[in-house]
This record gives sequence, C-alpha cells and structure tokens, in this order.
Amino acid sequence: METKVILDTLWVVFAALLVFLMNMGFAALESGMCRSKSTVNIMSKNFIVFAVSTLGFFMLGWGLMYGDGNAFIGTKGLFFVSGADNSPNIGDTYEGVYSAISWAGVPLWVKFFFQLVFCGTAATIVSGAVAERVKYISFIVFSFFLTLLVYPITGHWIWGGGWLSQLGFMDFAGGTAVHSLGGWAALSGIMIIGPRIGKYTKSGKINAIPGHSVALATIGALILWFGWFGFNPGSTMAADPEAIGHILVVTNMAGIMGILFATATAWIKLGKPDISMSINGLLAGLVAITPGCAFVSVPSSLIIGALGGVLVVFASLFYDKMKLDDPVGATAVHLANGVFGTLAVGLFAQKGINGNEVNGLFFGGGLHQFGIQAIGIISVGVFAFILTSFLWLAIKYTIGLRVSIKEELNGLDIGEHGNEAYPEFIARKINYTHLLEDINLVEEERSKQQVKVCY
Amino acid sequence: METKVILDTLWVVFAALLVFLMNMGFAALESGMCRSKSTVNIMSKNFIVFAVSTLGFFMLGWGLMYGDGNAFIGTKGLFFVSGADNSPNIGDTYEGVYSAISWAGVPLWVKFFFQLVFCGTAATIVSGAVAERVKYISFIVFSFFLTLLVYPITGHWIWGGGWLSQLGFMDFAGGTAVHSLGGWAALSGIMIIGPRIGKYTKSGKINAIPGHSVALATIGALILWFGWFGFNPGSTMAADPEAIGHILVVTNMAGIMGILFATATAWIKLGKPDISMSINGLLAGLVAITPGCAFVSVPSSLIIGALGGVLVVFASLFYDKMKLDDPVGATAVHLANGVFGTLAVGLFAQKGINGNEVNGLFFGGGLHQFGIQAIGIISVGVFAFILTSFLWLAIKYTIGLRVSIKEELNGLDIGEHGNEAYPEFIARKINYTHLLEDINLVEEERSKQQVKVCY
Amino acid sequence: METKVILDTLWVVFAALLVFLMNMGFAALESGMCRSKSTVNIMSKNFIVFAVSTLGFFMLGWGLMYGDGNAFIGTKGLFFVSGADNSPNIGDTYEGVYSAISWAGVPLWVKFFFQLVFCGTAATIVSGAVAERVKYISFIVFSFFLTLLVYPITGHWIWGGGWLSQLGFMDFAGGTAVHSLGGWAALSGIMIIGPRIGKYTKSGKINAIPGHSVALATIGALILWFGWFGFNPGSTMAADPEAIGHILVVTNMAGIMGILFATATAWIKLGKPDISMSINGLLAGLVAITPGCAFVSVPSSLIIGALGGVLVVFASLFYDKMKLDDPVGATAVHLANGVFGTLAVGLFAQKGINGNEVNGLFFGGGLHQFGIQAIGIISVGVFAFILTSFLWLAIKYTIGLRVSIKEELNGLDIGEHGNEAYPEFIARKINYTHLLEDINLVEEERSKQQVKVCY
Amino acid sequence: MKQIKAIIRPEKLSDVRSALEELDCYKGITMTEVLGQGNQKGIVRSWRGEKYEIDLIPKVCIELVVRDEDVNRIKDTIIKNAQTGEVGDGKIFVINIDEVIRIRTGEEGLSAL
Amino acid sequence: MKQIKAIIRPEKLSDVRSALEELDCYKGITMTEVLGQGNQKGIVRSWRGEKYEIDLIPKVCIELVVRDEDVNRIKDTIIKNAQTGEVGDGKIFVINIDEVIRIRTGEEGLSAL
Amino acid sequence: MKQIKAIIRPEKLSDVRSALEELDCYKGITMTEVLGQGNQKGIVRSWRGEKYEIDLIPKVCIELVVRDEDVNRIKDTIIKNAQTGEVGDGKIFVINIDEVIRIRTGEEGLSAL
Ligand SMILES: Nc1ncnc2c1ncn2[C@@H]1O[C@H](COP(=O)(O)OP(=O)(O)O)[C@@H](O)[C@H]1O
Ligand SMILES: Nc1ncnc2c1ncn2[C@@H]1O[C@H](COP(=O)(O)OP(=O)(O)O)[C@@H](O)[C@H]1O
Ligand SMILES: Nc1ncnc2c1ncn2[C@@H]1O[C@H](COP(=O)(O)OP(=O)(O)O)[C@@H](O)[C@H]1O
Repeated sequence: METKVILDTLWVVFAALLVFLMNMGFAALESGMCRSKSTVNIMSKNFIVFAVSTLGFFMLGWGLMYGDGNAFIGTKGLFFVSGADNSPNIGDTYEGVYSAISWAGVPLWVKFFFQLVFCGTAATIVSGAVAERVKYISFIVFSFFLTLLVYPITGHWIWGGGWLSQLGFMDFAGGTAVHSLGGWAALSGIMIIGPRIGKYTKSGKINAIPGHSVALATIGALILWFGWFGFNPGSTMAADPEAIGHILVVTNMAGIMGILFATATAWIKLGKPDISMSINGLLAGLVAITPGCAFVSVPSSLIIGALGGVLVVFASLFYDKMKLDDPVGATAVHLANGVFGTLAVGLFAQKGINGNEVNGLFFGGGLHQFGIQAIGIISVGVFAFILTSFLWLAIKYTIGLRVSIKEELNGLDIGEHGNEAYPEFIARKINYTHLLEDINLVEEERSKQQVKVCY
Repeated sequence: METKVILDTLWVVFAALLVFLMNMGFAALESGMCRSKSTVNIMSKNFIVFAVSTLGFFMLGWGLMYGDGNAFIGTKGLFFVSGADNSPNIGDTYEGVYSAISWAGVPLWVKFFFQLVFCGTAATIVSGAVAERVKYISFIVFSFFLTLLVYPITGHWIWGGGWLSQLGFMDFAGGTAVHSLGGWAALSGIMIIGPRIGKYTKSGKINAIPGHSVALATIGALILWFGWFGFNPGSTMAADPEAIGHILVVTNMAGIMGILFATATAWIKLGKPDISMSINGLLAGLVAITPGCAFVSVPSSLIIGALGGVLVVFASLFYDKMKLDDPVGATAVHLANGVFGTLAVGLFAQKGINGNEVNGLFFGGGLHQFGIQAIGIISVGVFAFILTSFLWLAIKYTIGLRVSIKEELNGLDIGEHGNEAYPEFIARKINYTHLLEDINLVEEERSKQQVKVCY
Repeated sequence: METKVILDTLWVVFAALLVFLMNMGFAALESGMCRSKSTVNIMSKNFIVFAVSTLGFFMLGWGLMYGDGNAFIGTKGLFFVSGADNSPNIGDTYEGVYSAISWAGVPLWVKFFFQLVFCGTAATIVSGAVAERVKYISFIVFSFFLTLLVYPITGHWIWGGGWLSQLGFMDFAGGTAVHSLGGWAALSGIMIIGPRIGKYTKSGKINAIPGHSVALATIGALILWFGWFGFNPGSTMAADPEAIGHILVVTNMAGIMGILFATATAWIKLGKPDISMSINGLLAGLVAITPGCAFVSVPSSLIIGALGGVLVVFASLFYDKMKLDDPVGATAVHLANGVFGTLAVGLFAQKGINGNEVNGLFFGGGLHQFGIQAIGIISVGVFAFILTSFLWLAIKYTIGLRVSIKEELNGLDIGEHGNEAYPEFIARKINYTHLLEDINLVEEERSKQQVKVCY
Repeated sequence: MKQIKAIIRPEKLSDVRSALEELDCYKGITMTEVLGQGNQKGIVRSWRGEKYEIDLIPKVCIELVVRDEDVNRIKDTIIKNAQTGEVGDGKIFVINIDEVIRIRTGEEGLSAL
Repeated sequence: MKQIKAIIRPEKLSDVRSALEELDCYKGITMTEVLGQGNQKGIVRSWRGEKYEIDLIPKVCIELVVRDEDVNRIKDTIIKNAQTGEVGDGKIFVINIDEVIRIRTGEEGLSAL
Repeated sequence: MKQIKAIIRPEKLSDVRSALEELDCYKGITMTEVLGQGNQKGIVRSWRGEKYEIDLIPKVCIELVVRDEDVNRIKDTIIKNAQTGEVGDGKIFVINIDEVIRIRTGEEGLSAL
C-alpha cells in the first residue's frame, strides 16, 4: 500500500502542478487578447488571483466543500483545513471529517493543493470576462468570496458528497464544478459591469477590439493545453495507467477537434481562419470534454470536441449580439461548453469505460442520466448566477465595481497601478471610439460630471 | 509487475508532456525569429499543426508505423489505432498487432500519445523553414500527409520493426526518425517554394531579415531545452533510473557545448556573439545527441555537442550561400545535425552503456556500425526528400503553395488570417527591399499581372 | 528497494526539471524588468549562464562540494564527477567518495543534475543585478568561477558535510546555500560595477527606470513560482508523500502571503499596487520559506511569507537609497530574504515536522538554533562577499567589467551582440537622462576621452 | 495651398475624422503619433518603489493639405469635434505650401490634392 | 531653401533612398512612420468574429531640406522611384524654409544643409 | 509666428527640454520619434550570420511654435544643449506659420500659443 500512496502522490502532485501552470496560461491568454493599456492590470489580476484563492479556499472553502455535513454544505473541519484526518488512509481505514474525498489515497495537503488549483482556475475564468474595466480591489474582493463561498458550496453538491453527487450527477474533472461555475460568475459580472467603452454604439454597431498581442495569447493557449493534461487525467487522483492513458488521449482529441472545427467554422462563416477563434476552439473542446473525459470513448471525444468547436464560434457571436462584452470569450468557452460538455455526458457516456456504470442516451441509457445532468446544470447555474450577482452588486454599491471613464480611456494600467506595461514602445489606439455614440454614455447622462472629466 | 506498469506509465506520460510542450517552444522560437507581419500566421501554423498531426497519426500513421507488417510498412491494425492489443503486457505475454513497440510496458494509449508527440515534432520542424510565404491551407495539407504517410513509413523502418531496425540501425530518440526526416521535408519545401522576397538580390547580395522578437525566440529555445529532457530520457519508455540519469546528463552536456561552441564560433567568425547563433547552437547540440544519447558516454557527448555547435554555424552560412532561405535555421539545426548525430553513433557508441552492445569507430568497433548508420541516413533521406518533394509539388499545382507577392509584402497575418499580431504597436519595415532587384521577380516576368498588383 | 530507487528518481528528476525551467523564468523576469535596449544581452546572459554553470560545476564544483574531504572543501573525486560511487546505494551499502549526499537513493547522475540546477540558480541571480552595464564576457567568466569555486565551497560547508552542517546549521532547500549566496555575489557586483547611467544624479535624485515589458516579467514570475514547487519539495530528494505535500503547501502559502503583503505595503506606502512589487513580493515569500520549508508549520509559513513580502519593499527602497542599483531587485529578494528566511528557521522551526528535531525560539527552543543560523549566515556572507568581490575586481582590472558609456547609452544589445531585440518596433527612450547630472560622470572626469565619445 | 496641422487628443481622432469625411473639400489626411507638452499636466507613474513623471502626453498630429479657400471650413470642423474644453485639447497650425505633386500621376497643383 | 516632404509607400523607401543617394545634391533625410488616408481603400481585419476596417494605411514620410535649385531634381527622383501607378502612391509637398542651422557647428544657411 | 523644428539626439532631449522650460517664452512642444540620415554613419548589426546596416539613426524631432522675436533665444538654447560636437548632432529648421488656433478656446494668433 505504501508504494501505492507514493505513486498516487507523485501523480497527483505532477497533475496539480500542471494545473497550477494554467495560471500562467490564463495570464498570457487574457492579456494578449486585451489592449496594451490594460496589460498590467490583467497580469496583476491573474497574478494575485491565486493568492486570494489560496486564502479563501484555505480559510473556509475547503471545509465547506469537503467537510462532512449535509447535502448542501460541509459543516465539519470548516476552517483552515484543520479537521481530523488520517489520510492517506482510504476506505474503511479512513478516520476524519473529509470523507467525501477519502477515496483518494494521498496525504491531506496533497488533496488540498490539488483541489486548490481547481478552485483557482474557476476564479481565473472570471478575470478575463470583466477585464479592462473592473476595479482591481473589487476583483480581489469578488475572487475572495467566490473561492471562500460560492465555488465550495456548489463543489460540495457535486464532489463533496452533496445532493447532486447522491443523485448521480457526473462531472469527472469539473465541467460544471469549475468551468460553468466560473462562467456563471463571469456572466453575472459582465451583465452588471457593462461593456467596455467603445464596444457597442447606440446605433447598434459592434466594434471589434483586437487583442494587443497574438503571440502572448497563443503562448497562453498552448500552456493551457499543456495544463489540461493535468486537469483531466489528474482528476483520477490515482496513478491508474489505463485511465490516465485513456483520458490523455480523449482530452487531446477533443481539443484538436475543437481547433479544427472552430477554425473551419470561422473560415466558412467569417471568411478567414481568425486565430482568436482557433484558440477559443481549442479551449472549447477541452472544456467540453472535461466533465466526461473518463466516461466517453475516443470516437465520442472526437464528436464532443468538434461540436464544442462549432459552438464556441456561435456562442461568441451570440454574446456580442446580446451586448455582453466578454473580451476574451470566457463565457463562450467556459460557460457554453461547460454546460454542453456536462450534458454530453448524458449523451455519450458508456458503461465499462474506466469502470463507469452508466450509459448515455446514444448508448442505450435513455434520458435518465441526461436528466440528472440537466438538473445539475440548472441548479448550479441558478445558484451561482444569483449568488455571484449578489456579490457583484454588493461590491458595486460599496467599494464600486468599475473604474472611471477617464481611467478606462487612459487604460487601467496607469489609473489602477501607476505602471505602464510597455513604456518604451509607441502604441496607437486602435479603436478610436466615437465617444458620444457609445452606449455607456447613456447611463452616464445622469452623472454629467463624470462625462465632463472623461477626456 | 503492476507497479512497474504504473512507474513506466508515470514516466512516459511525464516525458510525453514535456515533448508536447515543445509545441509552445517551437511556436515562440519560430515566430520570434520571423517578422511581426507573419506572427499570427506562424502562431496559427504551430497551433494547428499538432491538431493535424494528431488526426494524421491517429487515422493511419500509427498503424503504418507500428502495425505488424513487412519490412517497409505496417499492414495490420492500420486505421484509428484499432488493432488488437493487450498492452501493457510485454514480451511473450503480448498479444496484438503492434508488436514492434510491445517492449514498452505501458497501456496502448500511452504509447500512442508518446509516439504522437514525436510525430508532431517532425511536422513542426517544417513549419519554421517555409515560414513567411507558405499558404496556411497548403501547410495544413502538407502536415497531414507528412504525419499520415511519410513519417510513419520511415518510422516503421527504424522503430517499427522494418528493414533498418533489422539491419541494426541505431537511432535512440529520433535523430533520423524525427529530426532529419523533418529536416528533409523542410529542405524540399524551401527548394520548391523559393526564398522570401527581399532575401536574395539578383546581384547576389544576401539580406539579413532579423527576427522581430529576440525575447520570444529565447523563451522558445529555453522551453525546447526543457522539452528535450522528455524527448531523450523519455525514449527509454521505462522508468529506468540509471538510463534516465545518464541520458539526462548526456543531453544537457551536448546542449551546453552546442551553445558554447556556436557562440564562440559566431564570435570569432562573425565578430559578435549573435544570440540567434547561440540558440541554434543549443538546438544543434541537442539534435546531435538525440540519436546516440543512450549509447555514448558523457565525455563523448561533450564532443558531439561541441561539433554540433560548430556545424550549425557553417551549415547556416552554407544554406544561405545556396540561396535556400530558411528563416529559423530549421535545416541547419535538424537536418545537418540529425545527420551528423546519427553518424556520430557509429563513431562514439560504446558497449555497456545502458546495455548497448555496439562499439563505434572510435571505440574499436570499426566502420561496421558507421556504415549501417550511413545507409539509414541515405535511404531515409532519399525516400523522404523524394516523397515530400512530390507532396509539395502536388500542392503547388493544385491549391497553390505560396501567397501572392502583394500578400507577402503586406504580411501573411492580414492576407491569410485577417488578423494583426500587434495591432497597437507601430512597426517599421526593417528590410526595405529593393523590389526590382529581388530574385523572386525573375520568375515572375512570365506573369506580369502579378507584378502589377504587387504593391 | 529497487522500486524505491525508481520512485525517488522519478521525483528528483521531475523536481530538477521544474528547477531547470526557472532558467526561463529568470530570463523572462529579468529582461522584462529592464529596458528593451538590453533585452538581447539579458536573454543571452540567462541563456549561456546554465551552460557555463554546467561546465563549472561539472569540472570541479561538484567535487569541491560533495567530495569527501575536510570541513572546508571536498578533496576526493574532485574533477568531472569521476570519483568512485555506487549510487543509488545508500547508508552502509554506499561505497564511494561522495558520502555527504549518499543519503539520497538515486543514481549519481541524477544527484548531479539535481544539484546542478541549484548551482545554476545561484549564478542566474547575479545576472539580473548587474544587468544593463556588465560586459557579456565578464559575466561569463564570473559565472564560471562562481559555480566552479565559490558556490561549491560554501555549499560544502552547508550540504557537503562541512563545518556548518556539523554545527547543525539548517538550510533545507538553499536559502543560504543558493539564494543569499547568489545575493552576496550580486551585491559585491553592483557595488563594484556602479549604477546604470541615468539612475542616480549628483543632486541625489533617484530616477525610476521602468522595465520594458510587464507581460514578460509577470510570465517569468509565474514560471518561477511553478519552478519553486520543484525547488523546495524536491529537496527531499525522495518521494516522501507527507513531506512533499507539506512542503508544497508551505511553499505556496509563503509565496501568496509575500504577494499579498508586498502588494498591500506598496499600496499603502507608495499609493498604488505597483506590479513590480507584487512580483518581488512573491519571490520574497518563496525565498524566505526556502531554508525552513521542511521544518515549519503551515501557520508559520503564512507569517514568514508575510514578513518577506513587507521586507522586500523596504529592502528595495533601502538599496536605492544606498545608490546600489539593482535593476530587478535581486538583492532585495534573494539576499535580504535569504538571510531573513535562514534566521526564521531559528525562530519558527518545530520538532516533529518531517522528522525535524529542533525547536526554534518561538517554540521553546531558545536562542540556540537561532545562533547557529546567524553564524552560518555571517560566515557564508563574509566569505562569499570577499571572494566574489575579489573575482569582480580581478575581472575589472583584466578584461574589464563594464561596457563603455556610449555602448550603455545605445544599449548593450547592439554593442555587445550586434542584435536588436525588437528591430521592427519603434521605441522611445523613457529615461532621458540628464547626462551631465549623472553620478557616473564624476569618476569619468579622469578619463575625459571616454566622455568625449559618449554620445 | 495650405497645410493644416492639428495636434489633437487621440480619443478625439475618430470624431474629427468622420466629421471631416463629410466635407466635400476633404481629400486626404496624414497622421502621426506624437508626444506633446503644454499647459496640461503629466501623469505620475512608479516602478519598483520610485515615482517618475511622464510630462509628455500622447497626442495625434493630423496634417491635411487643402485649398486656401477651404482652410476655414476644415479648421472649424476640427475645432468643433476635437474640443472638450479641458486643458490639453491641442492646437491648429496653418502653413503655406508651395507645391503639391501626386506621385502616382505626376500631376501638380490643385488637381494633385 | 525648401523642405520636400513626401508621403510614400514603405516598400518603396529603399528604392527611393538609393536613388537619392546617387544625387550630389543629396545631403540628408529625416523619416517618420505615418498613417495616411486618401483615395486608397483600407483593409478589413477581424477579431473574435467581428470585422473592423483600418482605413489608415501605413506610409512613410520623408523630409529633405534642399537648396531651391535642387528641388526639381529631388522631386523627379522621388516620383520616378516611388511610383507604381496604383492608387496610394502618395504625395509630395514643398514648403519654404526660412532658416537652417547645423547644431554641431552652429553654421547657418546653405552650408548647414 | 515661426515653427522651430529641430532634429536632435534622443539622449539630449532631457537637457534641451529642461533648458527650454526655463525660458519665459516657452509655451509648449510637440515631439516625434524619427529616423535620420546625414553625415553620421550607421551601425552594423547581424542576424543568423549575415550582417546588415541600419543607416537610419533614431533621432527625436521637436517642434515649437513661437513668436518671431523669440526664435533666436529658442534656437540658441537648443544649440547650446543639444551640441556634443560629434557628427550627428542634428539640424534646426525655421518655418513660417500663417495661423495658430488653440482648439480648447478657439483663440487665434499670438494668444493661442
Ligand atoms: N507652442 C507650441 N508649439 C508646439 N506645440 C504646442 C505648443 N503649445 C502646445 N502644443 C501642443 O499642443 C498640445 C496641447 O497643448 P496644451 O497647452 O496642453 O493645451 P491647451 O492648448 O488646451 O492649453 C501639447 O501637448 C503640444 O503637443
Ligand atoms: N490632402 C492631403 N493632405 C495630406 N495628406 C494627404 C492628402 N492626400 C493624400 N495624402 C496622403 O497621401 C497618401 C496617398 O494618397 P491616396 O489618395 O491614397 O493615393 P493617390 O495619391 O495615389 O491617389 C495618403 O495615404 C495620405 O497619407
Ligand atoms: N538636408 C536634410 N534634410 C532633412 N534632414 C536632415 C538633413 N540633413 C540632416 N538631416 C537630419 O539631421 C540629422 C543629423 O545630421 P548629420 O548630417 O548626421 O549630422 P551633422 O548635422 O552633425 O553633420 C540626420 O540624422 C537627419 O535626421
């Protein structure tokens, strides 16, 4: 047994560190996809978000999520991961208050770190969506409560022995627990904070705001791809060769189909193979396969990835049409595909794959599992959307959510941080905005002063 | 035995992921070494190439390479890795159609993924060589067939139980199977596609076209260095401590000697320690040691690396003299040093190192092994060069190989992708070309129209 | 036992490679924090430094450090790691001349590689401190002797069975052996080489010289964070699940508290959450926890990290006040926090954590251990400072240490390397220096010629 | 002919340009990114604990060469659309042009505009 | 003295400069990266599914201050080498210069060129 | 009014600007990054083994519009502070300005400076 603990620990630590590296991937991707005047701000957000998440998840999040308790929240060993626990003992030999995760035969701190990097990912997803206008301190506060409260509660339902897991909800690596949760938090955020100045005009025009560095964005995407090989196969939390091999390949297949189909969709629909869509396609495929990666076959993963790749293009266009400004496409990637992927489990799951005992609709399992998946998606969605909306609004009416128009025009880097990302390079403003045409100024009419100082 | 499977799987997965990360290394290196107006294109190529390679290698490549068959190609279990296979059983207990790789005691999908990342590397090598002028779709098509057909066939000869492996050809981690193969495909490519506009003038002048970001290029090189520690030591496909340690050190030694000697050579010959040469020196040393890393001693690795470092400088100058425009030096690195390193096995191999049973020329083994190595190099070279030439030509005369002059002048990013890599930064064109002096325009005289629209 | 060797080897190789990747982290961080006109030079230094370190540590460093010998240096198996050794045998079964490290049950080359990446880190630290003015060749020569001689000798004292280890000096992962040693070498370097032109004026003004790319710097910091998870937990050199889990979490806790407290300190004291301080805060926390990561509890690590985060801000301001120009804050991070962290072991160490047998001051152990820590810090500091000062001065009076004023003004990239990092982007000189006000020109009065050609 | 050279705020460029394009006397424009200093204050930034002020503020310089009789309309259009009333709105300079040639055709004078 | 200010295509700069350097009346040049708009159409780009047009096209502005009698030769050389015949070749403007001073020596007038 | 346009070394900008700011006739400045070529030699660089020369050297162009009577003081201040005596110190050009308008207020003429 001792050897097994070591093997599992090596695997889980390795996987956790790959997921940790996704912090760098998101930082590069998100800043590359935004303007140079916000680079310091985005980098700062992505840099501090893991610090804040660690604090939130350590202080209370872990306990709420994995502490023994009721169907809705953990109630034991709540604070500072300090409950009784004799990990790496498992099964009957386990004695402690974190029994929902006692199946994993690794030391407690290893479990904690592995779960922490997942929690951090959910918080990072939000960062990109509200970028270029959210106040730094407000994002910090939001992330703290997200990781302290929101993520752990729905996490408890799904992975912590809560009601959804009892119901048989299947979410192997976090399509709902991590991605769509982060996506809902992002969605409520962009609805409440509003679009960037210059994005939508009163006359209904949608302005493209191109990212300032495709190099940075692509590097970020490649790092995320790399990290996902920890995210999905690592969720075994055990060094199981067959499962690891299977999930590795399934994950990659979905990712590449996401790339190929998003690229092709953009090429056909928009006329050129826009790289921003290829990147979003990769992530869409990876998100879509996340909940089901251990339960579906390789051919199914090709289909799921391909559908994810198509979906992300249309979702992006849809959000834009709804005037929901999401600079990096976080909602199109994580929300739309987190939902789709979770549903896909109910369609494509196959008995026997990695010991899975459920068949999806397409494999003769009927609509049963699909229904459960839908219940999970909706309940997590409603809960998360309401709670995060409340959080965003509470922040808005206390410390404020959005920087001033003047600061937004000059860039958050100078206003919020007193730094410039590239002080030596001469930049031009690509998106010369017709200021008085901008939809943001409608609501500003009340506060004329603000318009006054906006230049 | 079970434990050994787990250990080997952990090691192989870890190594495979390091090699996977080389995708990011190549993306950064290649785009950094080209102009900013091609950055989106290069990033897109390096991003989609692994997707295409996965498809090619999955659909047929794996079967051709590792399927049981004859001395030239695999014929069983050809499509979709769907042949019978009871991995991780090895040796006598193995039952299946991929017996050439049945020595590796890991699950089939792990084998597949490990081999896939090598296949992907070969395809990526080509990307840099034909950069800044090849059509995006044409590169995609070429990569597909390279990984579906060319790489697997020569791979079968070398690693799949084919005639070269029967002959005793030694290529531990792919100096010929991966690097020089990619190099030959690159060479035929740059011969057929021709140099970038502005590179060579009719009067014989060679214009330097500096890369747009040394930062990006160096980061890429450091990631490649990191990835190589998966590439070479991982090729054990088994968690063998002695072998891993030895190969790790030998690989690093060759790499650092490559850096030091290329830097010194450039310093002496060209007057300054040009970083582009230091980077190419690293890669040269790493490629040169790749085929022999398990068979040569640490002192030998120092020599091989040093020779690789010198070779790459002269090879770069030679290709330029031959008017073979290779923006990133892919041929000087992967072809010249892949060939050199494979020959070096015949010179430096030593009995007893990691169970090796052959002595090279310098250790009393005579010319025997050297001869076999030469046969392997030549046969793979001739085959790959002809087949890839045919592929490039077929593409040229169907969908076309090269973008229009106008598009090349404006940059492929806008023409092919409708994106700009750095839309906010003001860039200047470094290499103001004397258009009418350019050798490309000679062949254009036939098609005057094209010249007309070129501005 | 065999399985244990494999497990330990996998872990050590994995950890070593994470530390290796810190080369990329430092390269990105340091170049991002300096001006674009020095980018090629910094990248070149960080690229070649691992090559030089490998050579130095291979030729003699390893032998001096781990060879059996006296309390001050190793004397057996000195050159080329060629002493007798039957690793991975350990304990009584070990026969060889590197007994100080015979406790680690991995093959010799794995030990060597693991120690090498630490040695390389020490050399890299220096690189950032003397950046933007040191001659390339001079830095190469210094690094060679640092890794050949200085690092190994103090390393022998601490880890090689020398007098400090006999005394009971505790430095788990190298707060003194690596970080403060590198810091002392950096400090003597910046004292002898003097500040960059434009940094300090005769009238006492301190000019900020902002880094040219916050994106690059932040990416570098995130990679360093990732690498540190190899640095600290890897120093177990054994796949010990409990220890790995503990050290992982403790390291991360210190890092995040470093971020949070440095950010807050900067926000309060300087008015804005300057990202350069957040980054330095992370590194400060990580350095501070390095020596004690295996000996202190999680709560203690929170405190140590927080103190490190505050310390680094004040240390940065202090160095600037002393007119010690350290472009990237290497001394504030590695020296100040290496010293602080090593002392902190004497305060926070707790019996029982990972088999530790010593209590620090705060846990009832009295001042005993604190005293030993102080002795270690002082002796290593004095020795390293004197020896490296001597080295810098020897270089200064032979091949010269600093580039000419003209070259410094134009940037080292062109002068030293004949390259430009970003030849296509139009850059402006942010820090237009009042040349005749600069303190550097005082000492130049002697050599008027030099002033003449300086424009 | 006259060259009208205006230094304006970058945010105002779009408004100015679309207004100009509606004038029939508008023929073309050339624009440069510049840095300017006048009455407007700069912004303080910091790096590693030290503050520094960039008192040169990014502006856009637009140049239009127009017929003498169109100078006023162009001027007025620029003023109307670039004005915010805050310090830093910029300046317009008018300079005499001796000759204009269109490179494509070699035309000179008014028809080259 | 006159300032000859020409807006040309970036690709043509090398050809123009090497032709100018062969003239004995060539003394020096100052060049700026600019963006221009005239009859030439812009290029459409896209980002995340939305198209946008950059109708300001990168051009190079070269300025040479020359003696009055050399204006024509310079002008002709520029036209000859910058012309492609396609829309967007650019313009040449000639402006009168009152004074020229060489900073290095303080020389004024023609000898300062 | 006159426009004083000076091409100077980037390193000298700080010295020139702080000297100018001490003059009471100094009102504002606009600056552009330019590349210049004259008597000064370029620097040779290399890439992947091939050398290339960038003979266009980075310079800064400063423009000040001033009253006629202030031209000489400004000129002298620039010369004094931008001069190093080495080739490449740059040039000053003086150009006549017909009109000046302050966009913020619409003021014209001298009061607009
Ligand atoms: N005398 C001048 N010469 C050249 N440029 C000037 C002059 N005065 C102002 N400018 C330019 O006009 C811009 C705006 O001027 P400023 O004095 O700040 O605002 P305002 O004109 O509203 O008082 C400056 O940033 C500078 O580029
Ligand atoms: N009236 C003008 N004032 C200033 N610049 C102009 C004017 N007309 C044209 N330009 C500049 O000349 C460039 C080329 O002009 P364009 O009208 O596109 O081509 P062509 O002169 O061949 O018809 C423009 O991009 C712009 O920079
Ligand atoms: N005739 C000219 N027209 C326009 N710019 C010029 C001219 N001559 C020189 N310059 C500018 O002045 C700069 C310095 O000139 P240069 O001849 O190198 O030095 P110096 O004036 O000290 O002899 C050049 O880089 C160029 O920008």
